[in-house]
Amino acid sequence: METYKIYILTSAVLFVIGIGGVFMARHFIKKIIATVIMGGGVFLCFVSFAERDALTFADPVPHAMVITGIVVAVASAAFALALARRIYQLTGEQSFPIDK
Amino acid sequence: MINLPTSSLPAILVGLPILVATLSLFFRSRGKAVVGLLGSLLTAGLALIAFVEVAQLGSVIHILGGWEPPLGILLRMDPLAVVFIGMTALVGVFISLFAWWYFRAQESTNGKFSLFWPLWLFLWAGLNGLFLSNDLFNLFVTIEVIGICAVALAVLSGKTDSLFAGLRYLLAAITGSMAYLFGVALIYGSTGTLDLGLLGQILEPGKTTTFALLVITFGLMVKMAGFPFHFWLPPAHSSALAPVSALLSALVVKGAFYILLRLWAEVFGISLTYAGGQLIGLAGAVAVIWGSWQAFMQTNLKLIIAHSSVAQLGYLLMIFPLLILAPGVVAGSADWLSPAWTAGVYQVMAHAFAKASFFLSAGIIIMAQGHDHKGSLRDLASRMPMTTMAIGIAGVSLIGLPPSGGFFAKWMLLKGVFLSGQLWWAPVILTGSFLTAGYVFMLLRLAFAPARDQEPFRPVPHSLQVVALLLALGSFLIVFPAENLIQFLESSETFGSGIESIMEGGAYGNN
Amino acid sequence: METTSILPLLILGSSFIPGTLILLLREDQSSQRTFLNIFGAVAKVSLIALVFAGYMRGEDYTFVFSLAPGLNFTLRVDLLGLFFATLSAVLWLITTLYAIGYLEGGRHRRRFFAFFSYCITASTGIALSGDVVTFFIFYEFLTLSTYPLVVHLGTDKAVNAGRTYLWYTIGGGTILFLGVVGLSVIAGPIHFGQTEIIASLISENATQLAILFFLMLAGLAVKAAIFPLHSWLPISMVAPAPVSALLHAVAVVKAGAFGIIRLVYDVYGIETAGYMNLLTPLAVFAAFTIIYGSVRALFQDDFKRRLAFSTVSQLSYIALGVAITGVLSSTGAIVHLVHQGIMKITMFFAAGIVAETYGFYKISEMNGIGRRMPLTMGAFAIAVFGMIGLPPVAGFISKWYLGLGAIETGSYWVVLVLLGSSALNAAYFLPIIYRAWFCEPVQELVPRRRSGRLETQALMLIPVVVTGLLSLAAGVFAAVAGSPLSIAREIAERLYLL
Amino acid sequence: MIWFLTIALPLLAAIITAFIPAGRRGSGLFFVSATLPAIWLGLVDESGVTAQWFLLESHFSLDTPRRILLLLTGILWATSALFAGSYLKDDARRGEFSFYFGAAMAGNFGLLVSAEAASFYTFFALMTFASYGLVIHSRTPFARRAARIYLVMAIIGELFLITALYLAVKSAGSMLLADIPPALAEDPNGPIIFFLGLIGFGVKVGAIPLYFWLPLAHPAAPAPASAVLSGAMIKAGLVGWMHFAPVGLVEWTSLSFLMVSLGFTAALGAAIIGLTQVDPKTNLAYSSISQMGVMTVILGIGLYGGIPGGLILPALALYAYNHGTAKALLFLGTALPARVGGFWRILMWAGLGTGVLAIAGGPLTGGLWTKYLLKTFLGETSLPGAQTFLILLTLSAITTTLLLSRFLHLLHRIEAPSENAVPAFILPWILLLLAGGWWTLSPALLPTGLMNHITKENGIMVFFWNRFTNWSALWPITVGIVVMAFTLRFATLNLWPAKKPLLPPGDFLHIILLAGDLFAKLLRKGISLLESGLHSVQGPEQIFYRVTDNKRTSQISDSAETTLRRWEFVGIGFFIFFLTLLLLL
Amino acid sequence: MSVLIDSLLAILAIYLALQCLLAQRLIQTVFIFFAFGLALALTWVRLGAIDVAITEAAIAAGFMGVLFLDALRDFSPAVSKKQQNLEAVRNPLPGNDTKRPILPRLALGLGLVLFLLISLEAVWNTPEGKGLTVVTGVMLPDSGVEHPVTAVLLNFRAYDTWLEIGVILMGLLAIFAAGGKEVYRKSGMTAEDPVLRQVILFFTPILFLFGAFLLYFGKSGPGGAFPAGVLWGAIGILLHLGGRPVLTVIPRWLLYLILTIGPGFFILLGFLLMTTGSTLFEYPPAYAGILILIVETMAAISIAAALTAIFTNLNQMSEEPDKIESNN
Repeated sequence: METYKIYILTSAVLFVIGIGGVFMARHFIKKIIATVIMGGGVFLCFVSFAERDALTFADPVPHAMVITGIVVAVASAAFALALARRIYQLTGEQSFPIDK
Repeated sequence: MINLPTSSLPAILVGLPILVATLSLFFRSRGKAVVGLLGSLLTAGLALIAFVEVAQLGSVIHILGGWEPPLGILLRMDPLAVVFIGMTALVGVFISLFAWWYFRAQESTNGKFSLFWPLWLFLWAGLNGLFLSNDLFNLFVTIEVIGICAVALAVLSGKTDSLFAGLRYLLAAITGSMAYLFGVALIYGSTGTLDLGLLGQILEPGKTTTFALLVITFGLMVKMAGFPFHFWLPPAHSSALAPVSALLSALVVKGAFYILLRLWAEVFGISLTYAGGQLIGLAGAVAVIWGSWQAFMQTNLKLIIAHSSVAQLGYLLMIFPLLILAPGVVAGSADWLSPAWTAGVYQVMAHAFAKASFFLSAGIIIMAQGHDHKGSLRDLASRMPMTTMAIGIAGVSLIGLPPSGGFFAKWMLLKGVFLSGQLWWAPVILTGSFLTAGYVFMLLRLAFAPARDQEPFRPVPHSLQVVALLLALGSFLIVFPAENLIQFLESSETFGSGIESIMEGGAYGNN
Repeated sequence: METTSILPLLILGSSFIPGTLILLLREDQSSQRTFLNIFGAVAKVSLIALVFAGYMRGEDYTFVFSLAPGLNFTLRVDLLGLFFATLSAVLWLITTLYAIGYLEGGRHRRRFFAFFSYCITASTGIALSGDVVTFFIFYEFLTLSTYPLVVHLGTDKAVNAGRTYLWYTIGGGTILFLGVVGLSVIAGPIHFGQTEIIASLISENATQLAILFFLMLAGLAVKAAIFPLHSWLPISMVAPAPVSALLHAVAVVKAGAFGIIRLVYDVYGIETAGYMNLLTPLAVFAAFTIIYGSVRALFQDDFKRRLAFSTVSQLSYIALGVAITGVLSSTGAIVHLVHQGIMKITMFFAAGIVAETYGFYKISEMNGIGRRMPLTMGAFAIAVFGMIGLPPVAGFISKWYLGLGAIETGSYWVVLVLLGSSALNAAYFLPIIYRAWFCEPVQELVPRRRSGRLETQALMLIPVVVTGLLSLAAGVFAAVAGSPLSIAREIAERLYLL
Repeated sequence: MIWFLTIALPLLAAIITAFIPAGRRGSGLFFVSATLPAIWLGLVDESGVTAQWFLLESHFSLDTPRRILLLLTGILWATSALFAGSYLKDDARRGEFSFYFGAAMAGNFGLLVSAEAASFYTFFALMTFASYGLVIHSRTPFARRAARIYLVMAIIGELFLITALYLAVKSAGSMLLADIPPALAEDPNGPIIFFLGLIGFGVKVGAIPLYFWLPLAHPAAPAPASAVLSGAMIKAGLVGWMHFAPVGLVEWTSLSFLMVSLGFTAALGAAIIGLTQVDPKTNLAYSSISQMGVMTVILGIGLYGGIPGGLILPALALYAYNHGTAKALLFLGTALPARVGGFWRILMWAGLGTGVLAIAGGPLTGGLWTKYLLKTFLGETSLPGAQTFLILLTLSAITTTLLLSRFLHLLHRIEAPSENAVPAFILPWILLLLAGGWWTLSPALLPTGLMNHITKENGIMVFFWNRFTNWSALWPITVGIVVMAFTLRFATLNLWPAKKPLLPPGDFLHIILLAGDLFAKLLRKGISLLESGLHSVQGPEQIFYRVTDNKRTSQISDSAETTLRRWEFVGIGFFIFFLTLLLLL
Repeated sequence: MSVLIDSLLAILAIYLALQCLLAQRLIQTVFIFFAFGLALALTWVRLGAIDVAITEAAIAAGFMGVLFLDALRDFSPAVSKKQQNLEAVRNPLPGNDTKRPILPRLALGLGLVLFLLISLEAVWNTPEGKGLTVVTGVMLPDSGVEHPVTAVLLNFRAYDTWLEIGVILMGLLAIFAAGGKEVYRKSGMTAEDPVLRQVILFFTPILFLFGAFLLYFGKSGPGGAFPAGVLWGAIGILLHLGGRPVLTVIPRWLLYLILTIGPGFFILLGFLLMTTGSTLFEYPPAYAGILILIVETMAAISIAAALTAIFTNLNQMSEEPDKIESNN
C-alpha cells in the first residue's frame, strides 16, 4: 500500500472526527479544537496528494495551499477563541445556552 | 478564456480596498471614518468603471503574476461578476454613507465602532475578490476573508448576544469553509487543477467528484444559510449594529450563493442530476416557508428581518431545480433557463437593496426608541414618515409586489416554474409572498397604530433616513434597466453560452 | 401601428408627481398642497379630455417600455380604458375638493393627499394598461397606495381593518399573479383586445386556460368583493369618508370589476369564455353576492357599513353583466361601472357630511336630518333611487340593460335576482330616507361645522351636489351622445362586432 | 315644446313653491299654470315628438284614450292645486307638500304623454314615490302607517311592472308602448307578460286583491291630495293596463274571465266593505276600488276579443273621466262641511249630490252615459255569463248608491259652522263641478267612432233624453237611497257604525297582518338568527388571525426554531441532507 | 516498514484527535491538542512536506496551543463540578445519558458513521490526478527562487499568500472587535523571576537568528516567511510574558506600520509593478529573487507583530477592567 493511501484515509477520519466534534462538543474550546482537527484532516488530504504526485519534489502547490490554509485556520481559531473568552468574561458561559 | 482581453481593474478592485483599509488603521477613530468613507467611494467608483469596461469589452481577465492557470490564478471579470460587484458597490456606498452618519451620531458612546471601516473595506475587497475569482482555492481564501470580517463586524457592538451569535456564526463559517476545502482537496487530487474553467472541461464524474460536490455544496449552504443550516443567521444578523446587519444580509450571504451558482454551473454540471436539483429546491422551498413563518411570529424587528433573510435566500435556492434539466429534456427546448437565471440575479439584487434598507431602518428605529421590540414601531408613520416609507417600500419589494425588483425576480421564477412544468414550486413561491406580506404589513400596521406608551423619542438625523429610503427605492429602480441588464448578462460566460454546460450535464446518474 | 406616445404616461404623472411633491412638502404648507392637488386633478381631467378627443379622431396612444423579453410595461388607450379613466379622473377631482373640506384641520394631511394621488394614479394606470402585466402592476400598486388611506385615522380599529384589507387584497394579488404569469407563459404577452391569441390556444390548452381564468378571476374577485371574498370591504369602512367614497366608487372595487371586464372581454374574449363555459360560475357567484350583500346591508345600523354592503351587492351587477353574454348585458355591466361610481360616491359623501357636521354615524340617529341638510340628503335620495333602480337616475339605466340582456339570453333567473336586489335595496335604503325626511329629530340638531348659511362646508357640499346631479343626469340624458351609456354601448358593440 | 312643458312646468312649480317663499304663497296659481300645457294637450290633438336626449330616447305622443285621461288629470290637478293653495295655507309643511305635489303631478302627466317604456316607467315611478310624500303629509301615526304600507305595495308593484316591461319590450323588440299589445298578442308568453303587468299596475289601480293599501293611503293624505290620488293617479294604473292589453286582438278567455270576475268582486265587495266605514274619505276610497273594479271589467271584456280596442279603450277612458272628476269632487268635498255655512251649504250639498249621482250613474249625468257604454259592450261580448254580469252591474249601481249615500250621511254628521261662511277653496271645487262628467258626451272628448257605435244614427241627445235609459238608471239609485234612508230613520235598522268601522280600513290587509303577527315572532327570530349567523361567519381571515395571534402557535414555532438551532440538530440536518443528496446524485 | 510507521502515525493522530475531544478535563484537551499537532507535524515530515511541518509545528500546534493554554487561565477554574457534569453528559455512550433525549445523539452517531464510510470510499477512489508538479518544475526557473513551495507561495500564487497575510491582520482586527483592546497595557505577569528573564534574554537572539535563517533559506529550501514570522512572533510573546511588552513601548504608528507592512508592501509593490504594464504580482524575472526576499521579510515582520498582538490581546482578555469591576 502506498503511503499516501494511509494518510488519505486518515485525513477522512480526522475530518469526520472534526465535524462530529463541532456538532457534538459543548465547550467552546472543544468546538474550536474540533474545527482545527477538521482542518488538519483537510490539509492531510492535500499533502497526501502532493506526496502521491511527487516527482523530483513533492507537488508544491498543495503545500503552499496548506500553509496558507493553516494560517487562515489559525487566524479564525484565534478569533473564535477571543470570542469564547470574551463571552466567558461577560457571562460565565462556556457553551451555547441553547445546547444545554 | 486566456484569450480574453486583459485589464488591470480586477486586481485594483481587490487591492485598493485592502490598501485603503490598511491605511485607515493608522488613524484614530475620526480619521478612520474619513479614510473609510473615502475608500468606499473610491471603490464604488472603481466598480462603476469596471462595469463600464465590461460593458464595452465584454468579459475581461487578469492573469495574476503572469502565470497562467492551472499554476497561476486568474481573475475573471465577466458580466455576472461585474453585476455582483456593481450591486455590492451600490449597496456598499449607501451603507457606508449611512454608517458615516450613524457612527457620528453615536460617537460619544463608543469609539470602538471605528473599526467598522477597515473591516468593512476588507470585507468589500473579499467580496470583490470572490466575485472575480476563478480559482477554487482562491475562493476559499476569499470566503475566509469575508467570513472573518463578517463575524468581526457582527460582534462589533460588543453586546453579549452578538458575541454568542458571532461565535456561532464563526464556527459555522469555519466548518463550512473546511468542508468546502475538503472538497477542493479531493478535486485537486483527482484533476490536478483548481481553475474553474479548466475543471469544467476535465472533471470526470465519479464517486469522488460527487462527494466533493456534496461537501462543497454543504459548506456553501452553511455559509449562505440554506435551510437546514440557517441556524446561525437570525441571531447574528439581528444582534449586529445596523449598518453591519445591512451588510451581512445584503452582501455577505450572497457571496456563498455566487460561488454555489458558479460551481454548479461551470464545474459540477456533469455530476448534477435532476433529483439533486429538486432536493436543493426543496431546501429552498422549506426555507421560504419556514423563514417567512418564523419572521411572521417574531416580536423583535431585527429578528423579523433576519428571519426574512432566511426565506429570501430560500428563493435563491429554488432556482437550482430549474437550472437542471430533467432526463430526456433537450437543451434547446429548455427555454426556462433564462428566466430562472434572471430570477436568481434579480432576487439577489432586490434582496440586497431591500434588506439593507430594512436593517438600516431598524437601526434608525432603535436609535430613536432605544429598542427594537416591534411595539417600537407604533405611530412611526407620523414620527418618521420617511423611515415608514422605507420599510414599506423595501417590504413591498420583499413581498414581490410590482414593480419592484422582488416582483421581477418572482415573476421570472414563476415563469421558469411554469415553463419547465415544475408546477409544484408555484404554491411555495406564493405562500412565501403571502407570509412575507404578513410580516411586512404587520410592521406597517404598527407604524400606523397609535402609540401606547410615552417612550422617549430621540430625533434621528434626516440623512440616515434618506439613505434608508434611497436604498429601498433602489430595490424598485433596478427593474427599469432590466432588459439591458439581461442582455448584458447573457453575453456572460456563465449566463448565456455557459449555460450549455448545465444542459449538457446530467448524464451521470440520470439513467 | 405601434406609435409611442408620452401622453398616457403624462396622465399618470399628473397625479403621481403632485403626490410625490406633496410628500416632500411640510405638513403645514396646506395652501401649496391644495394647489398641487387641484392642479393635478384638473390637469388629469384635461389630459384625459385631450386624449379622448384624439382617440375619437382615430389617433392611437401607446406607450411601451420593455422590462424584459415578454414583460412589457404598456400603456394603451382604448375606449373602455378611457371610459374608466374619465370616471376616475372626474371623481378624483370632485373627491379632492371634498377631501380638502373634509380633512380641514385634520392630522397627517400630507400623507393623506399624497397617497390619495398615488391611489388615483394606480386607478388611471389600471384604466390605461395595455396588457395584463401592466394591469397587474397597477393593481398591486393600488392595493399599496390605498393602505395608508384605510388606516389613516390610526386608531386600533382602523389599523386592524387595514390588516384585513391587506390580507385579502394581497392574497388576491398573489393569486392573480400566478394567473398572470401562467397566462404570459402559455400565451406570451397579450395586449388587451388580442382575444384571438387565446382563441387559437383553446384547442390545446383548454384545461390550463380554464384554470388560469379562474385563478385570475379569483384574484380580481377579491377587489370586486364577490362573495366569499368580500369581507374586507365592510371592514375597511373605518377610513375617512373621502377614502371610502373613492374606494367604493372608483378606485379599489372598480379595479376588480374593471379587471373582470378586461379579463373576459379583452383577454379571453367573450366567445372563447362562453365556449369554454367559464362564465356560469361567475354568474352564480355574482348573483349570490348581489343578494347576500343586500341581505347583510339590511341589518347594519352603521351608515357606512350599510353602504359598504350595498357596494358589495352593487358591484356584482357588473360581474353579473359580464357573465351574461350579449350586447345589452355587456352595456349594462360597463355602464354600471360609472353609474354605480357616481351614485355610491354621492352616498359616501353624504354619509361623511352627516358624520362630520352632526357626528352621526348610525342610521338610527339620523332622524330629521334631511330638513337640516336638504341638499346633502337630496343628493343622497337621488342616489338611493338610483341604487334601487328607479328611473330616471343612473342606476335604472344599468338595471334596464342588465335585465333586458338577461332576458335576451333567456337567463330569467337573473331577472329575479335583479328584482330581489331592487326590493332589498329599497328595504335597506328607504328607511334612511324615511328617517332623514319624515321623522322628527330626537333632540336638537346642532351642527358642529358649517360655513355661513350653507348646511355644511361649501367644499363638502358642492361635491355631493355635483355627484348627485351627475347621477341624475347620467340617467336623464342617457341617450345623449357622449353619455356614459352611449359610450358603454359603443364599447359593447365593438366587442361583439369583433 | 309643449310636451316638455307638460312635464317640466310642474317640476319647476314644485321647486318654486317648495323652496321660494313667494312661490309658497302663490302655490295654487303656480300649479294651475303648470297644468295648462297638459290641459291644452288634452284638448288639442298635437302630433307627438321624439326626445333623443332623454333617457333611452323618449317619445311623447297621445292617443284618444290617453288624451281623455290627460285632460281629466290636468283638470283634477289644476283644481286640486287651487284647492290646496288655500286649503293648506296655514300648514307648516306646505312647502314640502308642494314639492311632492308638483313632483307627483309631473309624474302623472309624464306617464300619460310618454309613448315608450322607459320614460313611462320613469314617470310612473316619479308619481308613485312622490305621492308617498303626500300620503305621509300629516305625519300622524295613521298616516305613517298608511304611507309605509303604500310604499311597500308600490315597490312590489314596481317590481312586477319592471319585469313586465322587460319582457314586453323584449317581446316587442321596441321600446314603443304602442308596439307592445300587438307583440303580446303574438307572443306565446303574452298572457304571462300581461298578467305580470296586471299585477304591477293592479297595485296602483287597487284591483282585488292588491287594493288594501288604498283605503289607508287615500284618506291619509290631505283632501286635495286625496282627490288627485283617487281621481287621477289611480288612473295611471289603468293607463298601464291599457298599454299592455291587446284589446280586441286576442281571445284570452281565462284572463278575461278573471278580470271580469275580479272586477265585479271589487265593484260589489268594496262597496259593501265601504259601507262599514265611518270615515268619509275611507268610504270614498272603497268607492274608488269599487269603480276601478268596473273599469277592470271593461278591460276584461276587451281581452275576450270581438270588440275592437278603438272602441273599448276610449270608452274606458271616458268612464275614468267621469269617475275621476266626480271622485275628486267628493274628496275635495270632504273638506267642505266643516267650513261651509249658511247659504253656501245648499250649493255644497247640490254639488256633492251631483257627484254622487255621477258616480252611481244617475239619470242625466255623465255617469249614466259612461255606464251605458259598459252595458253596451257587455251586451255585445260573447263572454260567457254576460247576462249575469249585466245584472251584477245593476246591482253595483245599488251598492254604489248605498255607499255614497252613506258617504253623504257621514258628511252630514260633521258639524257645520254657525255663520254664513265660505272658504276660498270652494272656488276650485265649483270649477271642478263644472268640469264634471257631462263632458264625456262632448264631441271634444268622444271619438266619433265610439259615438257612432253606441248611438248609431240617433245622436247623443236622443240617447240622453231617452226615458227608458233614464228610468233604468234611476231605479237602482232610488232603491239605494230608500234603503239608506230607511235604515237611518229607524233606530232598529240603523246598524251603521258610528265611531269605529266594523271592518278596519284595508280589511284584507289586517288578515295579512294578523297572519304576519302570528308568524312575526317566528320570523323575527329567524331573521335575527340569520343575521347573527351571517355576522358570526366572518371571513376566513378570522380563522387565520385566531391561529396567528395565538400564544401557543408562537410557542410551538419558537421551540421548533430553537430545536433547529441546536448544533446536534444541525448535525442531523447535515447528515440527512448529505445522504439524501448523495442518493439523488 | 514504512507502512507500519505510517500506519502507527496515522492511528496515533486519529487517537489523539479523538482523545482531544473526548477528554474529561479541558486541560487534558489542550495538552492532547499539543500532542496532536506534533503528530500531525510528524506526518507532514513523513509526507515530505517540511515547510508544512514547520508551519504546523510553529503555528497550528505551537501558537494555537499557547493560545489555548492561555485560555485555560480563564476556563480552568470553571472546570470544576459544572464542567465535569457537562463533560459527563457529553459522553456519547447510551445509558449514561439520563437528562437528554437519546435519539438525536444516536441519529447523529449513525450519521457520522455513514458519513465516515462514504468519505473513506470517496477518498480511497480518488482518481489519479497528475498534480501540478510538472508544471511547477517547468516554471520554477522563472520564479526567482529555487524552492518550489516558496515559488508557489510568493510568485505563482502570490495572490493567495497576500490575502492570507491580510487574513492574519484581519484576525487581529477581529479580535479587537471582539473586545480586545488596541491599547497595550503592561502585562500583569511581571517577570520578577530572574531565571525566566535570563531564559528570555537568551532565547531572543537565537529565535531571531533562526527566524532570519529560515527566511533566507526559504529561497532554496523549506522555510520562508511564515516560519520566520512565527519565530519572531515567539520573541514578542516571550518578551510579553517576560514582562517586556514590546508592543507598548513602540509608538502607535510604528506598531501599525510593522503590522501592515507585510500586506501593504506586498500590494504596493504589486501596484507599482502594474504601472509598468505587467499584471499584479508579476515580478520581472531578473529581480524576482530579491523582490521576493524583501516581500518575505516584510511579511515575516508583519506576521510576527500580528501574532504577538493576537497573543497579547488574548492574554489580556482575562484582565479586562470591566470584568474585574463586575467581579467586585
